[in-house]
Amino acid sequence: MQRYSGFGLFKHSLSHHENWQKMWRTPTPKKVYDVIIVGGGGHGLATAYYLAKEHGITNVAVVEKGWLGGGNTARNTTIVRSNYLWDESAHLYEHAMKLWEGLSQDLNYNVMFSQRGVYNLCHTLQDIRDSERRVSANRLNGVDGELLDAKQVADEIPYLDCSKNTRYPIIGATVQRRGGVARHDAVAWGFARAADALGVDLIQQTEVLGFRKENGVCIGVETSKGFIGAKRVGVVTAGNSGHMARQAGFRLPIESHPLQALVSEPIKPIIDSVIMSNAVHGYISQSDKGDLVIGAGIDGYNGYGQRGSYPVIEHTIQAIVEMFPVLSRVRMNRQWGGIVDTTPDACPIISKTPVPNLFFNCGWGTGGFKATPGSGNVFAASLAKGEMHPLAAPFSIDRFHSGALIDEHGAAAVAH
Amino acid sequence: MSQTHRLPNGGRVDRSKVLTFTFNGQQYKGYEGDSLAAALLANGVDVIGRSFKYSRPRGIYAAGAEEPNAVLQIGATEATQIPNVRATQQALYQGLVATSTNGWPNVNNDVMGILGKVGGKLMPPGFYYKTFMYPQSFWMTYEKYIRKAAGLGRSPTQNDPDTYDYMNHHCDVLIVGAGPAGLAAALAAARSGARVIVADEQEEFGGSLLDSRESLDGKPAMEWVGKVIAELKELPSVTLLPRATVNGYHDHNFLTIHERLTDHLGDRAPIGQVRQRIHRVRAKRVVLATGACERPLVYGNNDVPGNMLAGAVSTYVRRYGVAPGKKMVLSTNNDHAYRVALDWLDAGQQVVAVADARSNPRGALVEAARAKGIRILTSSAVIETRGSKHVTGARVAAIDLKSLSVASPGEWLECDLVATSGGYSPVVHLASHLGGKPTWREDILGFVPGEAPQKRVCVGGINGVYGLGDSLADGFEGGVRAASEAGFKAVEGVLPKALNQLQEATLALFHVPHEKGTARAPKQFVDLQNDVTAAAIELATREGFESVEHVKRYTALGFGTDQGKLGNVNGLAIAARSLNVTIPQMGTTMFRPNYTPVTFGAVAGRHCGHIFEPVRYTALQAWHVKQGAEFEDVGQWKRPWYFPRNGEDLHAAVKRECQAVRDSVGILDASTLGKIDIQGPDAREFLNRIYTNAWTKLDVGKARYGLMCKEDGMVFDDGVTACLADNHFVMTTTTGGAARVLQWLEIYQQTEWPELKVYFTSVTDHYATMTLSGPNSRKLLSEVTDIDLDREAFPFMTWKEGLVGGVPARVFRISFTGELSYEVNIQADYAMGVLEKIVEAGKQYNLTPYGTETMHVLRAEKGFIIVGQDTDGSMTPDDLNMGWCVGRTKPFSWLGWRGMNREDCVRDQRKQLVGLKPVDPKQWLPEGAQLVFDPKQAIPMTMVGHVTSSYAHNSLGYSFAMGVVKGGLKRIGERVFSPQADGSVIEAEIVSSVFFDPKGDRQNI
Amino acid sequence: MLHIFCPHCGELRSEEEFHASGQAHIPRPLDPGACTDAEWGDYMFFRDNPRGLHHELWNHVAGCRQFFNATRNTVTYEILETYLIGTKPQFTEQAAPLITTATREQGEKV
Amino acid sequence: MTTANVYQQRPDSGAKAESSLHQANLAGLIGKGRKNPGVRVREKKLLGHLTLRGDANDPAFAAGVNKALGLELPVALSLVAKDETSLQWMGPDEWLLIVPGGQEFAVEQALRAALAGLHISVVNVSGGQQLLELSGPKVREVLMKSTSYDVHPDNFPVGKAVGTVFAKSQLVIRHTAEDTWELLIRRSFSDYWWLWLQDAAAEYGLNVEA
Repeated sequence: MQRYSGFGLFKHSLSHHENWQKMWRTPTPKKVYDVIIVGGGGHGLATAYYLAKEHGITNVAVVEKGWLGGGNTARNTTIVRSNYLWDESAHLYEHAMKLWEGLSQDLNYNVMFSQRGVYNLCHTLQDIRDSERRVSANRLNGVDGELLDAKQVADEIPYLDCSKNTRYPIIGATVQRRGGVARHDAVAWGFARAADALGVDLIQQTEVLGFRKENGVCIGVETSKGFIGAKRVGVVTAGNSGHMARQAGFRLPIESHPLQALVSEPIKPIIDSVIMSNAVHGYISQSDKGDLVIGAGIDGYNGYGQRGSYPVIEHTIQAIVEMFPVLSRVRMNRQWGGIVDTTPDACPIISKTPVPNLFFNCGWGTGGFKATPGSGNVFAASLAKGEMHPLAAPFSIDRFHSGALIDEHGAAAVAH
Repeated sequence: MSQTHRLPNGGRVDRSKVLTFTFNGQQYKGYEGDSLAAALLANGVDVIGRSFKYSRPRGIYAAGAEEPNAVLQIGATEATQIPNVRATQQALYQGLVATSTNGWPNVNNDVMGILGKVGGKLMPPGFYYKTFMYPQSFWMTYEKYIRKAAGLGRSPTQNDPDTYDYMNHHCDVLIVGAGPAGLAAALAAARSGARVIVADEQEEFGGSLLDSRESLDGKPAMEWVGKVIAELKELPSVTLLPRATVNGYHDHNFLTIHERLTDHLGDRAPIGQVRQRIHRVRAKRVVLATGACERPLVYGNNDVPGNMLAGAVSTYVRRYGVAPGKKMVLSTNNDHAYRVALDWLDAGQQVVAVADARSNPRGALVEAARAKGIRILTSSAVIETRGSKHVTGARVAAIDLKSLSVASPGEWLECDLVATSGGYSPVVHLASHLGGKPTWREDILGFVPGEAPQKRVCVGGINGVYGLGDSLADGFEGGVRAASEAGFKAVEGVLPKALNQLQEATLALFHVPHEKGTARAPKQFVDLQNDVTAAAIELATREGFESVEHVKRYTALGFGTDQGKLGNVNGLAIAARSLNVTIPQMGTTMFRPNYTPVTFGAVAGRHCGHIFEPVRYTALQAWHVKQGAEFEDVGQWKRPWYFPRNGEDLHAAVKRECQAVRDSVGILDASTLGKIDIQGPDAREFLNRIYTNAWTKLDVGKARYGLMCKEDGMVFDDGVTACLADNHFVMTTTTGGAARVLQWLEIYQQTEWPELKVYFTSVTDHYATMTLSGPNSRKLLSEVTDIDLDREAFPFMTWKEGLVGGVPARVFRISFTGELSYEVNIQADYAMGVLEKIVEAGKQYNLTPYGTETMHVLRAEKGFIIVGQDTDGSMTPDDLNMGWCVGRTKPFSWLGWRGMNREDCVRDQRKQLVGLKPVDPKQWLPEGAQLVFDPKQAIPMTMVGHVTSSYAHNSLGYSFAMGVVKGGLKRIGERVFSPQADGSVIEAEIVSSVFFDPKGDRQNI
Repeated sequence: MLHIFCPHCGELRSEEEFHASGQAHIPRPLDPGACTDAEWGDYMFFRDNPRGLHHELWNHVAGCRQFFNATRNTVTYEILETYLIGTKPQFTEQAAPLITTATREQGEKV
Repeated sequence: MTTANVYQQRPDSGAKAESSLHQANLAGLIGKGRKNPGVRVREKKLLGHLTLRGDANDPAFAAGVNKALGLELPVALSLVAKDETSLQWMGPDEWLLIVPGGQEFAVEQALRAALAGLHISVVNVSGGQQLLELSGPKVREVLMKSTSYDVHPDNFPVGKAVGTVFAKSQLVIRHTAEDTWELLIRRSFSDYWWLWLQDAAAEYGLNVEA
């Protein structure tokens, strides 16, 4: 692998950048691999990378129907945090957070992980209770977190309307200072380049159409370019997981919904951190390019169209203007949608399936990006050993039968 | 000198109305009817900004929505700042203040420009991915400077003084674009009687006819436009929206239009007027007449001010009477661009030469130019230009198309304007918002709309129909089709005649070669706003980015505020060539709303500030305010939280309120609780299925508490339901759960058990509910009611009807505080009068209003739960120690029964609700705090539960809490610990959750 | 924003008036007690989630407050039909080839 | 066996009564505002409102309603009226009956008598809602700002009544005369709607009428 550095950049500038190498090869698929990863998004590429790097399994293919990092990796609002309530989630996301913290150096690719802090605003007394509960759990789990009062919030977040006469006055916030944002495309490309360098075949423009089974055991995938054999197959296809499960002959507790996001035109820095509010339903950060990156809510219906309905955009912008009235005259540039695979407990499924040797990693819903390295890391370990990594084990499909849900939804339940 | 570049006559500006404006601190003059860009050009302003990455000087390049450079900061005051306004789309008004968005100390002498020159080479696409990585901790520092340098304009730092709103429309035909095709379509559709909306982004209707040389029926084309507008204005079913950009084409023919009502009038909207409005349109049929957008050729130093789109030059000359130069060189690959040469001559300026990449052009406009003696260099193109802050020359050379190389050294021509035209791209954005992939047409070298399920018709330029006569006909036919598909009978119409001129095909040239090769040639910009060069695109493909989305993302091509309107096709062509594939094989990226940027405030509409979301009040709100209540948000309701007196804080007030209730009597507004009237012969059976406990034996006149679970066995609401008659019940729900519970009942009745005869009607708003609670509540109530309150006559958990304060009331004897309590329900219209009478009578009992906080404390002292505070969607009734409320022998498998018997729900060591008593009675356990058995263990600790409710100030005299603890019910008497953020540890004893009056004597006093 | 034909009101209405309530035709097991945990989990949580035709439950919350079913394509978002609770869809995945012509015949109704 | 508990809920006389907009003091605004306003508002308060449920397909039900009220059951999205009484379709098995204030108890009894033996429900909801009448040349514009329902007379003729979204909540709109419309507003939301209407109608002028 050609190493990247400031000096390298200078050297290449002397030859007018005519000698840069390809970031990854365009290989022809082999007949059989040790492991096939279906889905070349961030999670799939990370899985391939860690299989090769940490488990020495390099006879690996990532099969992607479109282009690398072209699904939710390319469409999310890039927030990274690990301040989850339940132990199982907190440990998984914190595992990811630790990997994020050295990822650019590990991959020799600047993923621009920027620990600007993630704030969750509290507007009601129940918000405060829930926040204390979460921050307290985070602290005892070794995850950083603070609960701020209204004055601290006003001091730390300029232009946030902290006055008492708003519809839902802000009465506090939690902050995870190690949280932040990263450059989404770079994450996919960084993992892809590093995986390729370790020998992983990245096979783009190849759709997986089904799974071949022998005696009920998965032995490979049928693709638009023919059959490819594999000892183990890991499916990491986010919004399309339900569809892939159907191809494999079972169902998942997953529904795919549109999730929308939008950006403003680029403006000079005004929002320095990530600010989220569940009560007014909006969250915002500002990219290094200057765009305000704004996340909208999930649409209520199932949808694979990578677009949602306009009222969701309206509500989100209303929320942003309510939080930051000074942004009213700033303009929205572009909106888009992703397909999020939601589970009943808002936690992922990292699991064996009814088909031996076929593993699924899905159900990340609206929160997958932040887990990318951690998800890939534990899934790689599970695929390598054929047994689920301890951090992944609680996220088995079985929990929807036994009742052992990890209810990140319920933890935010509001009723009085 | 003022307006140095204004032509002595011509244009659609009103020269009698002189407007003064300011750019970068200097005052200039323009005319009414000018765009800001036109006025700047009229004053000879060259450099209007600095480029994003290399800080190169940039000038006005285009005349419309595609402008990449002239992106300015507008606003005369801090509160009215608008970032990133395209000068080409901003009408000039008196007093307009504009500044450049980049450049220090100013745009003409920018320090960053030097850095750009030196460092530019170090900034190939993606350079930031390849560097700034070491040492790890430095990224945030690097990033700080990157962020400062990025961004265009700035946000205001004061609140917007303007208002915005929406308007919803439903029409038969929405016509997008009021150029020739759109207007013809509008005529056809409107004459049929259909409801028609015509929206156009420009200041006035006419589209390409606003600066056209062409005539219709022998008269200037704009005369026809005037007649059409006049006719349309007369029709009541037609809505005309100029200054209104259709920005998004959403599912099921829902489109959004961004109308700018006052942006042409001044810095802010005149008092009482709305600045901008979003029209939300549902159209039976949509006619897309969005036209085509000229694209430039890509050549060396094509960004130096004085390089302009050919069509834009015509616009400035003909529409605004402005000549952005004197000596022009035109570089083209098509016929249509020759009109700029003719316009330029007509304006009395000099055409130095036309470089035509075609070998033998013979179209009508070409011949007209030839006839005027214009020098035409065939098989040639402008290879590069020179000039630092303005073009001083262009090198024209012969090019070999097959090898895409330079065939001759060419010659440097002196000029101050290089007009460029690389053909036309149909404006397919809206047509593609729903994912319909545009199709490449080799004959017109452009993408046209692909197949899509939407009910729409595309007419004119968007279809690649460019001739004026053809475009009118196409538009009219499209209008007829749209109207008839929407159910209207079209009326015949005669269209004006346009001259049919011979027009030859455009040549497939996008990227003009340079003898040094792309990587070493002077920068050839593809996307001017994002400083994306041809070399960058080639580099991206060299590095393995083969998908168009990859190329775009790696180079930032098309990611600007212009969304790549000029550069996308050129970028595709360069990438395709570099990868040795065709343009259609390369494909296009997705088009997403918005077509042009939309003000956040406009999208938010009126839903801001005090009407951001509904606020719900009870009938007694005015009284609460008079009593000085502090309010708590509960769902959409504002509920009195506590009633401070004489400057009390929350704790003092709550302590006093608690004591008043325990000692005498208090009054609570309980109107917000959900109330559902249930009638029907199967009402009882329905309750049996929906509640966890049994309802078969509840007699008329009695009430019972019930828990509701979802199918998973987890508690999701609770409340008291009373039997009013054999087939008649009234259910109460939590405040926040009211709507949810009604939905819950409906979905099961309508979809699961339609055979059960039962109806549900919300009566939450109908009744106001006042709760009198405390040992003196009976005495007090007896003074204002005719109901027999004797404890035998009116026992606990029953209800009675009678007069309270002279008003018919239904009174429930139920208690949430543990004290003797009466809930008085009154038709809400009369509640205030009744309250006043109770308050008057209550004076002698120190009747004390109390809020939600005191209510929470008092119920917690009794161990009563609050769903949503003591539960979180993962608690079964048994977890709450409420197994007494579970009908284990009910015949029907009620909602929740199966779920709560799943493997994980019946295991040992589930978290169970218990009381917690801090060992130090003064210590308060924060609500939400996590609990451990061993506070000395290392992190990560094993957490065993958390505090759900906790009250230091109460009627007990010591701090207490409720919480959930693993296996807690078997651990009564044991200790738990709560490690705090400051390192301290609070120790608490696990106790019964009933702290007060465990036998329940007081409610029966 | 979707445009949905409410079979009770007899009109097309904007999506804002409705609430999507998930997959339709999931009957509650008649004897939940006889279900295994797995069967009960399937009933509660496991869904078809198809990429294509989806039969789903909607509630006209702002209008007549009635639930009804719709057959909708989850990729194109086209609604092929809406129909009353207790009735069967006309369009199913098996009958998918008929979709385009049938939709057109239904005209402006859906 | 009693099927339902029905009682006179309205006091005889003399009791203080407050409509849901009492707090907004509409009475104090009467006669103020600009000449020829685009929108005029009038409260139709303290009327009797009853929600009636039953089986529309059962001829006995329709006959009983007719017997009690002298009105035919209205079909979907319409209302029928006689004198001060109106009956509006709310859903396939639901109607809203509005009668002069004070008559609701007697009317409910009459309905129950006429429908005895049928599975029905009658609920007094008078305290929870009221009508707000809007009239004037700009009412339609204000409605267009507030609801995504098509209020053009082609689609929304006089006599039609629909439940729909309104601002960020839901209500029923009734078209009663060419330039006259009624909003059925819920008590707890009325403050919000009043603020909304004032804001949305500001550019046209909004006057309060007695």
